[in-house]
Amino acid sequence: MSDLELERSVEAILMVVDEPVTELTLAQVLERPVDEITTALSHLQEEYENHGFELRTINGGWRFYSRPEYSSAVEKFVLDGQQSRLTQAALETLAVVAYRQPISRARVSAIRGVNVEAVMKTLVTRGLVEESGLEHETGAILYRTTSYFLERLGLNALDDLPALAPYLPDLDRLDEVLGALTD
Amino acid sequence: MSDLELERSVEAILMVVDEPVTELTLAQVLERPVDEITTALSHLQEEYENHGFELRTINGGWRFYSRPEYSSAVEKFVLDGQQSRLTQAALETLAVVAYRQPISRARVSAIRGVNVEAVMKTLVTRGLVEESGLEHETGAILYRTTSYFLERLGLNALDDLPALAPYLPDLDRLDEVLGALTD
Amino acid sequence: MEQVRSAEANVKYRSQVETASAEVKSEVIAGFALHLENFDGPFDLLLQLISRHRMDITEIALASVTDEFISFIRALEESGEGWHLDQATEFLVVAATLLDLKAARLLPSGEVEDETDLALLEARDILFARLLQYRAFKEIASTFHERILLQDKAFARVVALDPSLSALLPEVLIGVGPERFGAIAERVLAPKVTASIALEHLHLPLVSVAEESQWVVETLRRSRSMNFRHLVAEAKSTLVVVARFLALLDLYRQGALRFDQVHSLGELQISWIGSDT
Repeated sequence: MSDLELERSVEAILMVVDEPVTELTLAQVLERPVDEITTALSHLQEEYENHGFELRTINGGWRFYSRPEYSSAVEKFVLDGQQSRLTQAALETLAVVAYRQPISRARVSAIRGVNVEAVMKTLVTRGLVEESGLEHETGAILYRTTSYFLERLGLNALDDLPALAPYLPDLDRLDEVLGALTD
Repeated sequence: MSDLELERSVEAILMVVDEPVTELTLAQVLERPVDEITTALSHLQEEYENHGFELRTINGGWRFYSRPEYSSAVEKFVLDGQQSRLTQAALETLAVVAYRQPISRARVSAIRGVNVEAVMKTLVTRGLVEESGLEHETGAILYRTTSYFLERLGLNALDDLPALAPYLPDLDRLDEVLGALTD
Repeated sequence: MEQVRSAEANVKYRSQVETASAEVKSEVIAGFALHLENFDGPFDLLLQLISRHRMDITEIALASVTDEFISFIRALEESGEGWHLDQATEFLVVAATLLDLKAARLLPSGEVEDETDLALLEARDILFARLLQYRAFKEIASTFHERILLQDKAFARVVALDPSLSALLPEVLIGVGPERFGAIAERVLAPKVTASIALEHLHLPLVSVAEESQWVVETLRRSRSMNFRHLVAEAKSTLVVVARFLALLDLYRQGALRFDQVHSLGELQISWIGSDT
């Protein structure tokens, strides 16, 4: 792997990770010495000087951020309200969490038939859903709705959610059966 | 705001979004005409050609992606979302639906020469195909592709589907003839 | 087609072919084994056969392809895997058309009447047109596969909004009331794949034409002659009546019966003229 390829691989990883990544981790994954990773990162930092984003190190980990110079555009975008209404995908995911909580992301994906990673993050960011411990068998993070969710839907308690059609309780047992098969 | 500043602002916004952003939203937030946004985005796309990341527009929305060339490095971080493969039968059925939508199951069967009931169910379960009303004459359920289908194929719109082999357009009439024979 | 792809079918089929035709064994088996694992429907099979003979799809010299297609479906039938009716129909339609085409080529052209010629041309054109259409979609399907593979290699940036920014977010709008929210949950949680076992036939006992035929033969051998009304007098369901009628038609075709009906829609008299054993 050339130095250029190393830099491109580092960029590719940092662009899609949510948590800051340490130089040591990058070195292990890319099978290169730490000092080469350090050189690559500082070279990339320079390269981004004329861009709207930058690489920053926080608590020893690296991550992409918007450049402070363009914060007014970013804030305007966040304030704009374009994002205030939930998308259909977000609504459907929220509905599954509300009626099946606590539930893991994998289980929600299985029910909706699509990957819900991005949507679940949105729901957490919007304060409608929160983490609620780990699933005993798998160690997967469980999610539940928040009191803010109840507030936004105009309900006092989860019990006030409209009852689902009578055939659905059986599906709880189906879920158990399916769960027993796949766990 | 200069063109360069516009591009930097677009970059800064795209770095924080958790969902794809349309050109219209960017135009509203940055108070610039849509065609200037379009120009800025395609200029950025070029600029990233030698980087480990890229800008993609899928189903009308823009966001950052890691470049496929560096997937082996990224995969070590992103283990989630491994998709199971579609069978040849599922791919062929999906292709017929994509190019002939909305289309009934019987019509897809006629084109593929086999019963597609089970395969169509798989495609619906996987969120790639959905029901789209009933055929007027026969009352048969019609099917169409979903926006998730566009996402999975990395397409901006159905119009971006590659052209079918050049000799096929005449077969639209064949469909009618066959339809008349079998109805 | 899953059952066709099964390894047992493959093995079973191999052993039958080996005993059946030793001289063409090696080549034929290799070909068929390949298809048993790969093909998906009659068009797929036909395309594979044509490409194996390196023929253009519009070429009419299909004699050898026809033979192979026919022997293939015969072998499949003998493999004990059985046929689903809809699959068998599709294969038979293609096989029949191919046989027609082959027959037409074997006859001296002068002896073929114009009308038959025309019908054959039509059958051929429709078959080739359908085959062309299928091939186009098959090709496109492979580009779908490549696109999905490529797309799977590009990962989207999916990051949570920085806490300093998420504090700026306006109040979220769920956009629906509790009732509508419940309806969405109901729709999403409802099972999408319903069991595809048809239950209609369970309301009716199964009627076997073969069994009814046996009963009809025994009854007629005993009484020699009988009218249809009496033959079905104690039948418990319409299905039994239909089965006995079908049995009669088959026995008539075999020359075991004579029908006498004086008036149209009148009493149908059946006389046994077949063997007594």
